[in-house]
Amino acid sequence: MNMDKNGIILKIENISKRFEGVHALDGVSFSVKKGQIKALIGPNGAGKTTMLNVISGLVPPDKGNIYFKDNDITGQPPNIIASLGMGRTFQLIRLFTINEATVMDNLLIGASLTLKPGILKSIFLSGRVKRQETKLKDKALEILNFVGLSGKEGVLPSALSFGNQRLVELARALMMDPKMLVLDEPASGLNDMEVENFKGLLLSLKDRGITMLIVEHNMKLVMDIADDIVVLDFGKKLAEGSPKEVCANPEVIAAYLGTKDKNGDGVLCSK
Amino acid sequence: MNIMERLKKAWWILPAVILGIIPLIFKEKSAYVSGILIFAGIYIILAVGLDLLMGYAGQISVGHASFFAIGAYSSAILTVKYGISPLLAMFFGMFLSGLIAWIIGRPVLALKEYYLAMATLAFNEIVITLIIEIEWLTGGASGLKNIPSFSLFGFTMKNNLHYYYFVWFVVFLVVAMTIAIVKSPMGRTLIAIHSDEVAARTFGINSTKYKTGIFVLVNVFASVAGSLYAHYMGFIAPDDFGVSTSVNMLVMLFLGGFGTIYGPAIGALFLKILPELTYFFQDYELLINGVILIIVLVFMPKGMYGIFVAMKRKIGFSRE
Amino acid sequence: MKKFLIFILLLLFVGLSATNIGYAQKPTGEPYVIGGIFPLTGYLSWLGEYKKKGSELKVELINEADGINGRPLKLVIYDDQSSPEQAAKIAQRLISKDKAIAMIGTASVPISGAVASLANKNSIPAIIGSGYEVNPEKDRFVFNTAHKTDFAVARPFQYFKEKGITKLALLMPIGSLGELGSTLARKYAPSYGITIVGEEKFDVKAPDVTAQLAKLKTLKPQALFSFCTGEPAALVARNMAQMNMNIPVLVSHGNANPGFLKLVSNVNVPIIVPAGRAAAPDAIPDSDPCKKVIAAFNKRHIAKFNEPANYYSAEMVDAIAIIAEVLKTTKGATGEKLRDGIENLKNFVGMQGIYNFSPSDHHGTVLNDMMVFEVKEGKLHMLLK
Amino acid sequence: MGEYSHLFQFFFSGITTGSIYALIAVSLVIVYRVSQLICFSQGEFFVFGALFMATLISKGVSLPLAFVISLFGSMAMGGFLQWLLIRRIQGSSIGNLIVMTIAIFLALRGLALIIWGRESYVVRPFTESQPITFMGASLQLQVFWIAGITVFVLLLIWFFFEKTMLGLAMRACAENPLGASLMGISVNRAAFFAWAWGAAIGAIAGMTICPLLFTQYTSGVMPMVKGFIAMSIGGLSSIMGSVIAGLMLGLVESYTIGLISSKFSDAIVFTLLILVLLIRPSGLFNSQR
Repeated sequence: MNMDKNGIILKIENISKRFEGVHALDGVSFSVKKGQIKALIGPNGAGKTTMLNVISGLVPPDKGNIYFKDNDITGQPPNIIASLGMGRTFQLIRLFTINEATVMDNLLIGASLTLKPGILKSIFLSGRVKRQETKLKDKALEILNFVGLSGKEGVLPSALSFGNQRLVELARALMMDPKMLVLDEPASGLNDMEVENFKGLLLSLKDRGITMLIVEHNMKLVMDIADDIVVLDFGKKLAEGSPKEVCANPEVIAAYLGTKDKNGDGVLCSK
Repeated sequence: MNIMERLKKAWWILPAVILGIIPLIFKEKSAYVSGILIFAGIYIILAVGLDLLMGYAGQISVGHASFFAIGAYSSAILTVKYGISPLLAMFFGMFLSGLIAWIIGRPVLALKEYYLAMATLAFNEIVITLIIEIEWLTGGASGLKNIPSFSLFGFTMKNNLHYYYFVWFVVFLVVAMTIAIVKSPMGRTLIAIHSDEVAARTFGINSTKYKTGIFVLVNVFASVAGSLYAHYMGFIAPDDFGVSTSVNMLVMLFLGGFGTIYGPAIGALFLKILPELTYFFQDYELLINGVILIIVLVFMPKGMYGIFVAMKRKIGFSRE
Repeated sequence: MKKFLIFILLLLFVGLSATNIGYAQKPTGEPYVIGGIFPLTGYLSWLGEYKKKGSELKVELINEADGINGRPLKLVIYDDQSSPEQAAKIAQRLISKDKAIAMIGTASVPISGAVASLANKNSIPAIIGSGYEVNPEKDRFVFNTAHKTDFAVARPFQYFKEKGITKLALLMPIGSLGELGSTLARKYAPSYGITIVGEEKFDVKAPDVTAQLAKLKTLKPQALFSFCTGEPAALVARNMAQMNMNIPVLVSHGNANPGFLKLVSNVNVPIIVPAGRAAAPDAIPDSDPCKKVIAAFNKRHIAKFNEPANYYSAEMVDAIAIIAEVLKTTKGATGEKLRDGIENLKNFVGMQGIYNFSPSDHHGTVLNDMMVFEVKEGKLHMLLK
Repeated sequence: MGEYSHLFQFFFSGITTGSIYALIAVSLVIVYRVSQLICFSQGEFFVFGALFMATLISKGVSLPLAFVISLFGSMAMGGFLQWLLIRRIQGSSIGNLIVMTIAIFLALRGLALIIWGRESYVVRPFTESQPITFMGASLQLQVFWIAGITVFVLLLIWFFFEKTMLGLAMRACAENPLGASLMGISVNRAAFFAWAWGAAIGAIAGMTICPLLFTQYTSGVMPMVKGFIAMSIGGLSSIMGSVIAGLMLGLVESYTIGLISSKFSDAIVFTLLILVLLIRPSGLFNSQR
């Protein structure tokens, strides 16, 4: 294996996954290059979220292999995969809310890999832990500032708007200094302005060298930012290529839309 | 660091002073009062540990008394049958409890919610059955008697006052350790696991390891409580370590305030003092205790500690 | 919230003002306080009630008769909830808060163990009534008015020997009583020519014991020994009847009370119950000195509670009578003096027998104070004289 | 042949206890299905049903009438408790719900102590006759009543959940509370009926089983704990599963006692439960997931 040399950070090989007899994924292969934004699209039930769950280790695949940064991560638990530098967000927001955990608490939990919490450590080395934490708090403030949530660190997540909760999720994932971000429908439920804002954030993250794999239904967003697109349908890979290539693929249009609009042009590529 | 912060850090001074002078206030009745407070202290250790496990890590246990029993019986058996010193026996109990917790923790904590509740309940029953059946070692259902008083470096605790100060010293130690954990990144990690274990794992949190670790720690606490209990009582029997004791601890947790550490301590104190006040109701005692608990649960969802916090806020000591 | 606080305050107020219930007072002077530790709730609660009633009445009678040298007795009763821990707390409370000079009560071995531990530590005599075997060397301050559990096994075995029963099966409840029964059966079987053919255990809360009985039935025993009290004993007998096991079943000495007789009223299996005289006063001869004591007490007991005293209440009545007797002659009721007084008490006629205490015997009664009865048509019939 | 009669007796013994466990497990499952709550006070409905019926009979009321009165009384009690208490804390954490039902348990037990005192009550079997003997093993007739009533209750539940509007609504609530409330089905109303039903079935269990037992105010704990085990093995929400698990549990217990050891039978049963939970965390008979 020599992914690094080819500039490939994530390689998916022939992944299959069945749920109670239904093929959620059926022999899917693709790879993600370092620094690019790759989008994973497809109709509902195409297996996109399952793909992300397999990649981040929440669901073990039945067949196939996954390599991340030259490591075989097939079937590894999510915490190991995360420790290699993969962060993710969820389609349905999953912030930590128990015991009045604040936005800052959520961000600091995101930094668990740096903090390496431990029972004995927290009892006997409380001073050192405190100093480390102070540093991370500064970093958290910086990140909150970056996503546009400065001043919200002491707020309970439930008190934030839906759009802002999405931003907290992103900020929390950034706390782990990810090499790669896996984002599951980050723009769903956001209004147009928030989508624009989010787009800006993602592009500036790309500038910072963070690779991204995005599942998204908002095609305008996908077409604007994706370098590369993979199309899934019924668990199979239908097409792969640049936004333009994918747009032009009649199979994709047929499968993805079922119907075409009046001009014979898919809504997929309205621009 | 300003004065307010310094004061907040010294949370323990006021209760320590109060507890320190209680025996002086009650004078001739001090043996009685300290006797109750010794039991209360022992249960605070148990309740605070259970809160760390349930209120923070989110792992339900309806069998917390099982490790209380293991600690008590380790101490009792080693001192009575093998003549080992109480302190060593206590350490052995801690080690044994930790080991058992570590072995069963991994598989059992993979269970969720009610299934976990049932498994812990079953474990409690198994421990009790074993204690009853391994009669040659444990004294069976009749119990073990003549357990020697606790002694530390040659000093034997002869009366209630000695025990009182010693038990409460341990209580403060346990509470301080628990607070240190809760306030540290470890506490947040537990909250994350409680809140959403799957999400927590995607941030590199090895939830199995942390759950098992906390399970081991709180059961070591429970074991210490058991040792203190055995040496103070001088006599132990399986009757006091059954599921009903575990259920009592749950009640302390929710009465005092779930997930607040101080709350369960208040709950334990309250529940150990309440019977002293409702004795007079005789047959009505059970009903009254049940009704009080219902009222607290319905009207004070955050427990007794919730009232305390609300009152503090009203006077102006806002949090943070 | 406010309402709740008011409720709590009210509760405390009522609680604190309603002080001790359960003693009558006529003589003046500083009362002697005796602490009563009874299981009024929990799984032993049915026992506790008998003990409470009997001891309350006894104190009432003593105070009616001008107390002890003009000073009244005062009985302070608390509920141990059938739990050793609670019993220990109560004992502590009685000793340090209520300043009790002696304690009575308890109904199980573990609870007695907890109370004994505190009695010894504080040098306050405790006269208990349970299967707890008192070892006077270690339990310096503990006495037991219940007959030695040994008697409850040895005496019926004597009857078995007379009847030529040599093959005995054990069906023991899980718990302290069952353990004792099993140990004692093995201890006494050889001396009465009895072979134990098999042993099974059962949970006292189980709804059915036919599985255990079926297993024992295959061993063809001539009698069954199930050392349990109340509901489980009745269940064993009922299941035996169901399975046509028509051999005598020996149950514990705790069963000689109207409650149990009612439970087994329609069970056709010979049930053998060892018990003290108080359980069946009609069955004992008039020449017995205890009969008068029992009859006198029962008269009042029936008048007050509509039922005669029984084996359990008798233990506590005797305990109070013993304390009262010793107090009459003891100047300054310290724990040590009381203990010595009890240890020197000889030929004291109680309801349970004639007590002869000594520094090496804290039970005071003898084997022949235990009677053996058979349950027939809801009544007890004496088998051994 | 007589040599092997004890093997049949183990079977009958297992069926007797198993049918008891099954009936109680069903009453627990009913409450769980609708309000996602394991009711720690279920044993008290058992006690109230049995003792209330025993009292009525001793006052000269005929058995069937006493049964019906006691049944409706318990139903009302269950509904009332839901309306008064459970409704107010619906949606809080599992621990909170458990402790609330424990509080109800304490209060009800205290109430039972005040009403019925400490003595045990005996109720005569529904049909008075000699036990049935088969191959030298005997079975009490009451077991047929228990089995029959269990089947009847199961049919009733099936009819209720499958054929009536209210039942379908309750099922909808159980499967998707949020969706159900969006569809205009009141989760509260469904929970109210679930509690009424649960209490009624708990009481039926108590009334049917009490002729085999000696019932007093503390008698509720054993059946409840065994009911928990049966329902956990059955998968918490499966009614048929809990019935089968209950019977299995009874048989395992009696054969353990008969063939292995009566000393450790409880430990063995509880270990079995833990193993089942570990190997199939959602129960043996749960088809979902």
